[in-house]
Amino acid sequence: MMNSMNNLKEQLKAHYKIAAFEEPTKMQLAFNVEPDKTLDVLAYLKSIGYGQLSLLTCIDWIEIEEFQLVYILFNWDNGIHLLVRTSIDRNNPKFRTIEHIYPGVKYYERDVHEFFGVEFEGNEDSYKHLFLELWEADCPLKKDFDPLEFSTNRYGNRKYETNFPRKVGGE
Amino acid sequence: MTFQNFLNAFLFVLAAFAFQTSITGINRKVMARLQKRRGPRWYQQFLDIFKALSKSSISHGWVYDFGVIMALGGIMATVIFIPVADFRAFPNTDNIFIISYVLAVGMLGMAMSASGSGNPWASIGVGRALTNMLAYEVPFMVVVVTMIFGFKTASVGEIAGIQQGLGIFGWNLFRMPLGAIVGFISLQGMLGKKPFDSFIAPAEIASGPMVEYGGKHLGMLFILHDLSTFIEVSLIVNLFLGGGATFLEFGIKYFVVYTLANLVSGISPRFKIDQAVVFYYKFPLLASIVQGFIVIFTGWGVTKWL
Amino acid sequence: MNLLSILAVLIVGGLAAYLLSKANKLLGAITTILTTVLSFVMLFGIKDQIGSTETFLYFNFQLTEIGWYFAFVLSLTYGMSAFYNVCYKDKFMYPNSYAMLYILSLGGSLGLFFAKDFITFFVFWELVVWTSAFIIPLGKSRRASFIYYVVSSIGSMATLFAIMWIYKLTGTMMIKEALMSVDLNFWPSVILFMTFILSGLTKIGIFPFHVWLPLAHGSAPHTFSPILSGGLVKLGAYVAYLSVAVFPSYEIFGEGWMYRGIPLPIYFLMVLGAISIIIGTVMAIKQDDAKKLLAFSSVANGGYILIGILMMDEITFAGGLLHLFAHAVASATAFLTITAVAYRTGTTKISELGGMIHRMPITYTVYLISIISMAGIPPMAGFVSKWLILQGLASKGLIIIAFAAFFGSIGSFMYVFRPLAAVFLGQLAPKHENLKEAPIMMLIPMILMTIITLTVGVVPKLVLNFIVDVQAEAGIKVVSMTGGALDVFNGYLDATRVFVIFGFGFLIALVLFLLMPKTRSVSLMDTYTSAEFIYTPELLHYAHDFYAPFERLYKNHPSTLKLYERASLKLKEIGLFVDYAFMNQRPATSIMWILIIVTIVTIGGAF
Amino acid sequence: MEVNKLKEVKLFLGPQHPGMHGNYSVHMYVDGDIIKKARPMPGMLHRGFEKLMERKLWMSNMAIIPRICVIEPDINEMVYAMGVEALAGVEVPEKATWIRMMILEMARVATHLFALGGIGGPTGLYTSMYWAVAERDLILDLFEKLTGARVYHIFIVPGGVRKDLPEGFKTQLGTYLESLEKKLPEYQELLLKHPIIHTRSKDNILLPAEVVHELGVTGIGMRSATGKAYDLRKVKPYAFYDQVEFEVPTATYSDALTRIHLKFQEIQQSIRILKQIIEKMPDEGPVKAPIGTGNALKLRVPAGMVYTAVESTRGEYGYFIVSNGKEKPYRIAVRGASYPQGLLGIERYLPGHRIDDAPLWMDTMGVCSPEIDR
Amino acid sequence: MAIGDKVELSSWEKLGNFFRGRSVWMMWYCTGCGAIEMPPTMTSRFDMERLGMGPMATPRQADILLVTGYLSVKTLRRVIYSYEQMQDPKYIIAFGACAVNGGIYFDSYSTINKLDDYLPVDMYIAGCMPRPEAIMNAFNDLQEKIRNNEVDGWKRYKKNYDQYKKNQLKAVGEVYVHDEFHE
Repeated sequence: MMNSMNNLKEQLKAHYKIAAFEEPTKMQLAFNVEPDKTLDVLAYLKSIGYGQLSLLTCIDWIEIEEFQLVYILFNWDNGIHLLVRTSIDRNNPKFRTIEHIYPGVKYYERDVHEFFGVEFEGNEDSYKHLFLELWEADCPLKKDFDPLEFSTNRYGNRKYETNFPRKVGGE
Repeated sequence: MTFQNFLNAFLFVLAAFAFQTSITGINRKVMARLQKRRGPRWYQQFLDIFKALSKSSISHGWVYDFGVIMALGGIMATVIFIPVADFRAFPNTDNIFIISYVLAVGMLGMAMSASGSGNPWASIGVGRALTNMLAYEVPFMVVVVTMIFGFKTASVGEIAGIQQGLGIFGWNLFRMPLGAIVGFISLQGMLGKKPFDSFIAPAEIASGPMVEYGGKHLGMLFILHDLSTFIEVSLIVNLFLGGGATFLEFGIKYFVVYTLANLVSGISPRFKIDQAVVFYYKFPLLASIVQGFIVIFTGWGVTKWL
Repeated sequence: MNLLSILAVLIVGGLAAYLLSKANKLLGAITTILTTVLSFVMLFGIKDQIGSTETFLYFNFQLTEIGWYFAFVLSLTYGMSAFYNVCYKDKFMYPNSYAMLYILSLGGSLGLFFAKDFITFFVFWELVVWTSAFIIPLGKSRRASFIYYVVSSIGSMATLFAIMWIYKLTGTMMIKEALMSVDLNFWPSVILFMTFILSGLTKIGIFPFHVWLPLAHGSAPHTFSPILSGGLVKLGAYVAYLSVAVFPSYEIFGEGWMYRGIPLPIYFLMVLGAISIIIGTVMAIKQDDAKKLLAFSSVANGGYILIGILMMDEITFAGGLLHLFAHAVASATAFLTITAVAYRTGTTKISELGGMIHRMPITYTVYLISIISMAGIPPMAGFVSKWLILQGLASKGLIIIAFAAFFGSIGSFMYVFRPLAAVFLGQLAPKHENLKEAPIMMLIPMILMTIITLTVGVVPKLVLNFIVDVQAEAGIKVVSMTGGALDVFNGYLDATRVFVIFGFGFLIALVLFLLMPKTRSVSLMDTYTSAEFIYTPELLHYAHDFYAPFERLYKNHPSTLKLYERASLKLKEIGLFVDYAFMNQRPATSIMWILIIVTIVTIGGAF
Repeated sequence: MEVNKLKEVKLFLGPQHPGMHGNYSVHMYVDGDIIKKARPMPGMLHRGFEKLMERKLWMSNMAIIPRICVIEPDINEMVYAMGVEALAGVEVPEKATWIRMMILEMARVATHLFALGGIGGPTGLYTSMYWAVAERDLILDLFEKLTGARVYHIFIVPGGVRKDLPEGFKTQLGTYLESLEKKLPEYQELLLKHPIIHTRSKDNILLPAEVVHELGVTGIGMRSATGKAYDLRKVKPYAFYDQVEFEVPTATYSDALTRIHLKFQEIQQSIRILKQIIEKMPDEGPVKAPIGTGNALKLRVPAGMVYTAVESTRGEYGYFIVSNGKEKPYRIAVRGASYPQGLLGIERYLPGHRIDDAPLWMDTMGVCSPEIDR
Repeated sequence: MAIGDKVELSSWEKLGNFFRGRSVWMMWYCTGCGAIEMPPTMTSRFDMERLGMGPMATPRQADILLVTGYLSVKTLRRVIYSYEQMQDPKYIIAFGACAVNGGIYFDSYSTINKLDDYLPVDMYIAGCMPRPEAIMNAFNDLQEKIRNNEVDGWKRYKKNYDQYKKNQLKAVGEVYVHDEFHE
């Protein structure tokens, strides 16, 4: 198993000049890819057996004004999870869809679009709301969105009285 | 047609309702036992019906109301035609074809009202209900034709009376065993019990025709359902089990038949509607035709018997 | 007043209608109403002249019970449908010809029923065929008319052949005498019987001649479809009656194999009738065009009528004849309502309509009652006739036929309900928001027909009395009635009592309904949608493929029409081959072939 | 287009529909009874978990995470604990790992029983539903005994489990497993061998292997289509799954019936695992390793990101945890196991089925709305 | 009308309450995670049917609306829609802490905090989530209250309809969604 991990590293290094690898836990490999190379890398990884896209998610690094897209791939035959990361501009969040590589990503992209506002060019449905209905506020998973404030403003909080009447409406 | 007749008829309908509703209540308990639980009070069905009647309700136009009234009216009329023991509300009206076709008034009214609600689920349910009817009714009616041929009468009461005269083995259950099996399988469909209840399947079409009913409409629908159950089970009891010389005998047979149907329903999933049609047009139809040929050509079960 | 005067009214009326239409369309349309209704009324004037004979030029007429009964049914449907011509006068391409042909076809039918000799019979037969064949293409399709004409002429030719044969055998052209004195062996008489009845089978649309019916009904002018279904197909029943009852079929075929008291050839025809019932039913269930649906239902009901007439006993025969009346009225009414809907909306496609009850409540009620009768549910006329047929089948123990009868009867709930649910009930399409009830001239016949259906259903004696006369004339046992009730040996039906009890039940239900809390009216869109909101109101009406699961069971069924088309293609191929091989441009080859054939024939003859 | 519109009817399966388990909606465009187009409508249960978790301390998150998946809450705790442990580099004591496995397997049995009972809904076999849910309740009783709660246990915490087993728990579990094993044939008779269930589900609702790969379906759906033991417990053993013997039931032809059968076999395998756990679990030993130093509320997890996944009853269930070294998680993303089939699967592969089959489709594919909505 | 105000009833109403208090049908709507305890309550272990309770498929048929736990805004719209389709008299039972004050989702951007601002709640069940015993107890209490004519949520909703509508609009923006956004 470790062997296949090393093989993979070497191949990635040879093909795409990726040098920095992390191993967050056993049988897991994380690495950064340039945005314009991401699609190639993903297509390559799919071709060598990483057939499952477990998750596509996004991290809002607000301090450095970056969105980091993380594609988590899995190979069922050797049990290795790959975390393929790529960074895009937070102020102009646009990326290309990988629907042609992993068709299953369609709804993950809609998900990321809904919560972070990342636009995936090529995904026709990505602009549609999925979880939120008639949502006008900012994308909720961005770091500068404060849910408590939103909730208090919109839905209010219950005010508790200290002395409950003993019998309800018994006057 | 005297006033006495009408009074009798009215009381009979009331009695039929009370009887069947109690039986339904008891059967809910039986079913609960099958499912390893206690079940509701035996009179819960009454409470449910009267509760529904006491609630407010909505209407989707006049045909929505009219259909329910027509359905309940038709079913009540059919109950009046049913002979029980030696009781007839009106003389000479227990013709099997009259009963089964007046019963259809109820079905039609119900279907009309449900479609009138404009709900697509209801329309799907109605379509399925009518298809279901085509499935179960044909084998059953072939058996009925056999019986009419054999007994030279189409009167349900007379058919039951002839069987009574011959003792327990004179019942059609034994004289026409194939036909009786078909009858019982058809009963399952008539009552809308599983596996033939796809027209009200809650999980698929959200209870189908009943989808828009609430309040008194729903209450009347429950009454209608109980009364039509009474009609159908009574038919089976009269045709295959020799009816009853007394009300008590009739009641016991009735209870057994209904409970049996209910138990079968308890352990069956439901067929899809086309599967139900295919099912009925395989064994039951064949059996009913074979039974018909046996009776018509050999006389076994009618002229030749033990 | 005699039967000639009725015919005269119709013939003259027809010509007058043509001329009047030229002047004013409305006048022509009114003439059709006047003449047809007048003929209906006059029929009652000659009811007491049964048996009288009349001669006009070379035509011999005789008024028989059966002829009168058929004339009564047909002139009723013609008279009622004629009211529609007023509303439709502007929509016809040739209103003047339509008016003339309309009246003439009734005249032809009546002449046919009153015919005493075969010549008259055949002339009027052709008159009906030709007039209707010219009316049908006024609707949508020429092809329908073509197929109708082809199928009709097959029947006509067969009948003509049979007539010639009979004439050769008996030396007389008088229908009754000739048919009764035919003296043949078993097989020749079967062939004679079959050829004679063939035209009847084609008209009534019995399998395998049912192909023209849905095409013609579906594409005939909207006003003529009720006539086709309620009137013209019934001509076939008349021929069937002639061949079974007047022609002593039971006695002649009695020598052969009998099945439960029915001679084999007749049983064979009954099986055909049974097949028609099943085919008509299953095909009607899957139609999306309301008119085609009703047309296939006519095929199915034709099966009942044929079975009833073929039985020649006191119960089923009466049932068949009563069904002829009940179906004619009910089916014509149903067609009339669909026509009224088409008049308002411009379509007869079920899936394009919906919720018409909210705009056309009277039309809806009329349709409801007509389908109750068609499905054979009490307290309508259709129930009594079906009850008789079923009792008759049960008394003979005809299980297979009974199976078809039940299948058709319960299947009819399915197909008649479909327009009810999808055209009249359900969601009103947004584009039909501003419709109005049908015009008064359409409502009059609809309501009258409804009253007739209901009255006959409650007091069947009104029509059964005519049928009893027919049965007496045909020399069979008459259906027994005590008071107003049917009292046959294996069943008892007091339709009035059934109606009263039904009314009583309805009353109880009504009282119960009124006693309970009041209802609140809500709009149709305020409906259960699994708690989701309706975005697209036009997608909420469930009409298309109503019985989809059931239809799928016979999706790949063989079609008779396709079979015929394939056969005709093959025939064409053979023709082309013949053309190619024998009739080509080189005379020498043709002469050679002819010589060879002649030689072969001569040599063959020599041996 | 206009003509086509006339033929279609729009029906809503859910959220308030007896055929829909959970608050989820599918908009179906139906012609006759065939679904021509289907659109999933998630989000009715959306609570914004990913946002809420960023706002809570590492340890106080334990209170809310089980609520992400209502039917099988324990996997959430397990995944979260695994992630935190991986980032913080904590070794879990042996006994705690065994207890974790025990909880997971008990939850698996309970969930599968629930799902098997749930088959009774769409097929109409209510008796099986009544029986199976009551049976599941007995497991919940055991849970209650062990953790104090019926549904949300919050028993697996980073570093181990909350408490040691109560006295006599192993015996009770053993007795229960015995009784369950005795009852299983009953369910088999009632549900799996029922001819009508066969007519309804055999050769129906197919899930070919290509579709599995296209959508990314995992769990029973994947195993029933590919015929390979694609189970995280085998492929990538967590806890001590490499120390117990069990088989992963597979099949090569995936129709509804096969998937029901696999569910049933997984119950049997879980019972087998549970028995081994009872046997192998040490009696003594710590059940919780110290994590961080001092006050647990002030726990700071080292910066980094990790993806952890376990095998739930519906497939791979994972958390992607990002820490920036502060008291609160920086980002947690949840991979719901039924995400692929519940969204894209419905859009692409529910069309073509009949209305009758739609609820069964949802059930046998294992669509669980709370984990999709989060 | 305050909670618990007793109004003199006609004898028909009293009779109605007699039946309504003994036969209560609930709507089959799993609005939140509390619904996971409904199947045990319904099925053989706790057997709700013996109290005369049962699930019903559609709002028209049902008497009680169970709000099982938190309500997201999206669900709230549908719950209001369903509630308005129900027939009088109708009752609402709210499950769990989330329905009372938002519970652990007090800071969630998509779940509401106070259910009774939007719908008239007749009974709350405390707990997260309420155990089947608690649910059964609540049903029992509700039935008793119905029999004693002490629940009047539906009347309050009618009386204060404008107030409720205002609150609803504030929280959800648009109660009936007329925009097919996902297409």
